Amino acid sequence: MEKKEYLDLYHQMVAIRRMEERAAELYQQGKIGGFLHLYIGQEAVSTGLIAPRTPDDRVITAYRDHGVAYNCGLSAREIIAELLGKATGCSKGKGGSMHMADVKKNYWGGHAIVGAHLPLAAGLALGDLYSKTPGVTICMFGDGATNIGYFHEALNLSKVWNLPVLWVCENNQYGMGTAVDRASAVSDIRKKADGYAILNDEVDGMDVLAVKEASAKMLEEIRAGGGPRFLEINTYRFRGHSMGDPERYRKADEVHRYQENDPIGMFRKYLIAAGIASEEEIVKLEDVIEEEVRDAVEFAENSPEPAPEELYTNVYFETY
Amino acid sequence: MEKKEYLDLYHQMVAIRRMEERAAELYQQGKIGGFLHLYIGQEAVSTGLIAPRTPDDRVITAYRDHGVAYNCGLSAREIIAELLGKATGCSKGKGGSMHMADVKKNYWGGHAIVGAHLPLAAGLALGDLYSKTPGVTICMFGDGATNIGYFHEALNLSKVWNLPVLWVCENNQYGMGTAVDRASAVSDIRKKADGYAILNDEVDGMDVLAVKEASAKMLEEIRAGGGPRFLEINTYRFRGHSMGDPERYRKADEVHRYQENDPIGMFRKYLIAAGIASEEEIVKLEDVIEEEVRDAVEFAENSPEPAPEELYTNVYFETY
Amino acid sequence: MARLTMREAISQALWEEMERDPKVFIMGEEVGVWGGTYAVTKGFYDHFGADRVRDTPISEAAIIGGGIGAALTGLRPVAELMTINFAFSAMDHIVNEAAKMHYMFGGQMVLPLVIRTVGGGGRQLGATHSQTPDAIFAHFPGLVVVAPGTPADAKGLLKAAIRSNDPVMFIEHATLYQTRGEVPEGDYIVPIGKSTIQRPGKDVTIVTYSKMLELSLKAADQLAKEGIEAEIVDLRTLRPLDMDPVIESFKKTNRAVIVEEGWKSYGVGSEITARIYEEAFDYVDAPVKRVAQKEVPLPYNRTLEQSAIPNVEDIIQAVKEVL
Amino acid sequence: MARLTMREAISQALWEEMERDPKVFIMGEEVGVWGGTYAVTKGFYDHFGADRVRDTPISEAAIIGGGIGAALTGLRPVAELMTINFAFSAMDHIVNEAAKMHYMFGGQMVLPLVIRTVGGGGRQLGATHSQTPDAIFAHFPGLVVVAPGTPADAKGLLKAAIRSNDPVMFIEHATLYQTRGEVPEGDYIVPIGKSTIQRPGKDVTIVTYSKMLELSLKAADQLAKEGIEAEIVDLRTLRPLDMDPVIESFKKTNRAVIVEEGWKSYGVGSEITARIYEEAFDYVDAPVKRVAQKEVPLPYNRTLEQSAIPNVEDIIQAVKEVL
Ligand SMILES: Cc1ncc(C[n+]2csc(CCOP(=O)(O)OP(=O)(O)O)c2C)c(N)n1
Ligand SMILES: Cc1ncc(C[n+]2csc(CCOP(=O)(O)OP(=O)(O)O)c2C)c(N)n1
Ligand SMILES: [Mg+2]
Ligand SMILES: [Mg+2]
Repeated sequence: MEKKEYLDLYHQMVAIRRMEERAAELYQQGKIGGFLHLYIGQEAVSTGLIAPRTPDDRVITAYRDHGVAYNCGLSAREIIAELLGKATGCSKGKGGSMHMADVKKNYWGGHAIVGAHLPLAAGLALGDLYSKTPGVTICMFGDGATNIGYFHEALNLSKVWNLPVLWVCENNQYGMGTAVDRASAVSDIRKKADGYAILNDEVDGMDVLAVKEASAKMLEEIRAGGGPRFLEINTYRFRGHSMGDPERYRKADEVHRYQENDPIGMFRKYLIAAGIASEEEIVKLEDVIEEEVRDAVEFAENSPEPAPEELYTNVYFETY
Repeated sequence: MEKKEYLDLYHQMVAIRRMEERAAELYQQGKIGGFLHLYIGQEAVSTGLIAPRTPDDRVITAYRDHGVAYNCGLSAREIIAELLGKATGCSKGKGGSMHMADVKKNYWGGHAIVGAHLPLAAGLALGDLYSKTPGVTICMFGDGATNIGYFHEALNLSKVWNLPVLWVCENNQYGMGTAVDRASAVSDIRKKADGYAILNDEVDGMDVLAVKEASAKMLEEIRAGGGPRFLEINTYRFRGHSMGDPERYRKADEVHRYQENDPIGMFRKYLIAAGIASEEEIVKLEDVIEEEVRDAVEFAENSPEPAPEELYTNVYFETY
Repeated sequence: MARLTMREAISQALWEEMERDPKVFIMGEEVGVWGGTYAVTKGFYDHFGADRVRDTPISEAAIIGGGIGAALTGLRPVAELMTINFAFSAMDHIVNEAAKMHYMFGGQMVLPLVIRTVGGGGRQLGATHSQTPDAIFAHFPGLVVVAPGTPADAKGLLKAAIRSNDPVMFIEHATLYQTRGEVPEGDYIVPIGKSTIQRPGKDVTIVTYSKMLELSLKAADQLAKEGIEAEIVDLRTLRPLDMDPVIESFKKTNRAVIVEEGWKSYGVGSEITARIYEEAFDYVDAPVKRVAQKEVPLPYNRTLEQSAIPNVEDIIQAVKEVL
Repeated sequence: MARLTMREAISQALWEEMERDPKVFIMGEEVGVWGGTYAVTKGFYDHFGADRVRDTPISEAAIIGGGIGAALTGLRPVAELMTINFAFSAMDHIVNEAAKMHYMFGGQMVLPLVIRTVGGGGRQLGATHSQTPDAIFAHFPGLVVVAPGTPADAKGLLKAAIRSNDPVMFIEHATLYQTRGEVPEGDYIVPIGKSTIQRPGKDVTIVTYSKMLELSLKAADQLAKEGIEAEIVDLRTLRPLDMDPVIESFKKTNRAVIVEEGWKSYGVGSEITARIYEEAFDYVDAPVKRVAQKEVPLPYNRTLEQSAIPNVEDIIQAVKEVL
């Protein structure tokens, strides 16, 4: 791997962290409405996962989607603008935090009904299989999502039809306030894949390089026609489920223990220790990112609201 | 096992077979409407399964439910009457073939939406767990039903809550015209239970004694507080999915191969060979059954239609 | 023009569209080897192959969700729900995903998806299998809901649905498959979102669609013998709803009966009635009447069931009451 | 009488019923340790324990299906769907099982089940999370659909729902939880299936329910300043629907505006409008008006979203149009 690639991973992770921190502030200021689910603590997951994808590969995820959007190549500007509901947002201000997408970048959103996007992912993969196009669909979802029926139907279908899809469970230990073992018959989520005879593996989601490697391997296997794969990525969210979470369900020291394992801090140390980049270089990069996010917030704040007529556009594609 | 018990099993199986044959005729005569799913070929499944249950144990199944109803103690009279839509039917003529029940006999139906009764079964079992009553809920469903999301949610919940429920898959190789491996990621249906860490086993559904034994063992384990169990019962339906099935999906010789393995014929041979009953005794019993079913049809045909006002009763329990 | 059954007309539309456009394919339970539960896709599997006529597991959510995903990639799936009663098992994907994605992502998601399904009662299938809940799907903006009443419309509207870039719920009726009618050959398209006059008249307007069109036509024939000329407006599309022919007819007849098979409360007739009063208040000569299903889950017993579903007599009586 | 918020009133009803009857228990997502997403069940888990306040997996079908099964055994589950938007993921169990089982099995199945859920828009939650689809549930006979608009009604109706032996869909409104009102202490029961006058008046009848009651009351206050006395009928129960107070009021005022938060087409207002004309045709002095949501999936942007939901101004304007 080239130095540039390492730094690019670092860039993405830090940019997501900064964006999310600014998002939290903007939410406190009342500039962001609705639900806001932050990705802080999980940055290595999508960064590592998406790094090896080709432009043909599709990505789809749940409502915890800002980071994934950034990894898919959406700019901080259009992400923050969407959070502020502006016309310049990636979904024109109509989707908000939970519904970001950019079809041109093969990023298929941002979906707010838990687990409902898994059948969609099967369908995206079916599209490539049917059309004999080379893409693999990467579908991310939480541990909690593995308990809903949609998970079952989608995984089963993907195996029966040998669909090119990578199922990725971001196991951050909780679905809202419910710990995995209080909601799931098996705590090793990957074991669920066995029930569909889907080959599976797990990886430490705090280690961006490990995630990248695991992802690359599985994408290759799928691309070779091996059918679906399942990857469990173990991680932790440092903040509440969404803004305003009372967090009665976990102890502060559990959170602190995980925070010591900060995927960004650890990767930063590694970059320096392994001689890939100097502390100075990294600080410079961090400044660049800081400016990127500052600019994005400024851009978003100065962007226009959607025109009132936008209320009525995009209900249908056709005119009847 | 006492001789009486053996003969009782035989009685039940033959009675189901005769009832189903008469039902087919009544359907051809236009006296039964709607869908009619026959249990011919699968008699040993529910007969063996339900034999070891106590009156506290609840039974619930899908639309292929006439045989199960009989095994649960409903009379041929009220079963056939329900098929004819008569007021004397177990559901007062409002349910028909797919919706037979007798709550007093702890038989909870007869459900026509594939897989939808599995969550109901979890709820029935929850009722006993919550109320600390001793019952186990026996929930039967087809191989095809294991592909719908309801299956997943119900099995997961049963394990998380350690519910006293016996999940029973009647694997008759097809869901309508779709062979198991064309619809299910795994052909050994019991393997699905592994995904929920539910202990499981399989048994030959053409052998009523083997089914009974497997059922008794699991019911005991569940009753002892062991939580849910899963039993796959391999069987075959000798007739079409329902009346009017074109049966394009399977070859006649496949059907014939299975028919040679008739669960009734085999059990009959066994009873004689093992010296449990003489051919004569069995023929006499068969005559009794013949008469029982003839009487049931007569009863049903002579029974009154529901009163016109019945259209409006039972919509709500309360008066608002 | 050939006289085809509804089944043949629908089958023909599907066949021709699949021949025309390789992006069109079918997925659903028993659509392939079995040939379709209602035999609509009989012969398709052999001709088009397993890739284009895809038998699915019993997984309604995955059928619709999968159809949405495939549509997003530019394909034109016809995702079949064996009956509309099973649409509730895919409800979230129909109303929360299919109906909203184009809007919610600012127009970038395009879903040329057809959900083919069949509803209706009268066959002793019991409460869970006999529903006509069309109105509840029509409640959701973003979804197109079509329910043809004649073989020609079925062909033309299904072709339009397949060519539309919106998610279309295409609701057939189980007891109409044998109904025959003239069906134009080849590329016959009936525009979505256009109600139409199926029988001209001057004394009363009957507004209806799907199976109840057949009954309304029969009622109109009998009424004609008594000198009452009913004009029948067939809605064909429930959303977007085209009230123009209804209002135009009503302004002429000043009397209306709405006939639907589903339950009366919160049904199709409620909406049409409200709209008539809103749009033609000054033309109302008598209270608009609704003919609909009795408000009970449909029972199995044949006599009871028949007494719950509107029949020709009910329509005739309602017409006489508004005259 | 105490002045409680809607949240407190609902919480109190639940608490008291659980204290009264050990057969009553709660199951749903985040009802326990978290204390309820809307804090309605805060403190319940500690007091009643994990057996009676059961956190479930994210499995909507199993929550409702499990609730049905438990109810069949004689328990009185309050099965919670975190929001009504997730009810579509349990749709089959609500409309095909809960609504039909009592009927379909000839009366032997009894389901004392309450489905507690919450709907409504206006909080920038986007299209999938902001719906008010109450009408579509009310379409199904066999289901009871309740949607209170005041804290007192919420308490009294929830108690009635828990004590009812029918499946009741109890729909709260997310932006009403902070609304305060007088709430009778103790065993206060409001009968299901009874509409009521929430404000007497003589010039116009406003028919509404849930959140829109709050807005209608505000509109009525403003109208009163202009000398227009609106009578407000709160439906409270959408099925079975009690039209008596509506018709009685209408016969006095001869003018009506129906106000609902959901989409207009095939909505609650359609049914009420149709019924008014059917039952009080001779009393109509002006076309009945419907105020409802614009027919679009609700957008995230605050200004756009607000412009799609009915507001006090819309109601005032509609009233003036019917006068
Ligand atoms: C069908 C459905 N049920 C419930 C919810 C409410 N809800 C939103 S997020 C969430 C928890 C999901 O947990 P998980 O899948 O682990 O994802 P995470 O938030 O941890 O990333 C719940 C219950 C929903 N959006 N959709
Ligand atoms: C949700 C749902 N989808 C589809 C159907 C139509 N259907 C009825 S039976 C059946 C096949 C079920 O197969 P299986 O579970 O193996 O049971 P079997 O008929 O073999 O006993 C199908 C698809 C249904 N009733 N419900
Ligand atoms: Mg999680
Ligand atoms: Mg089967």
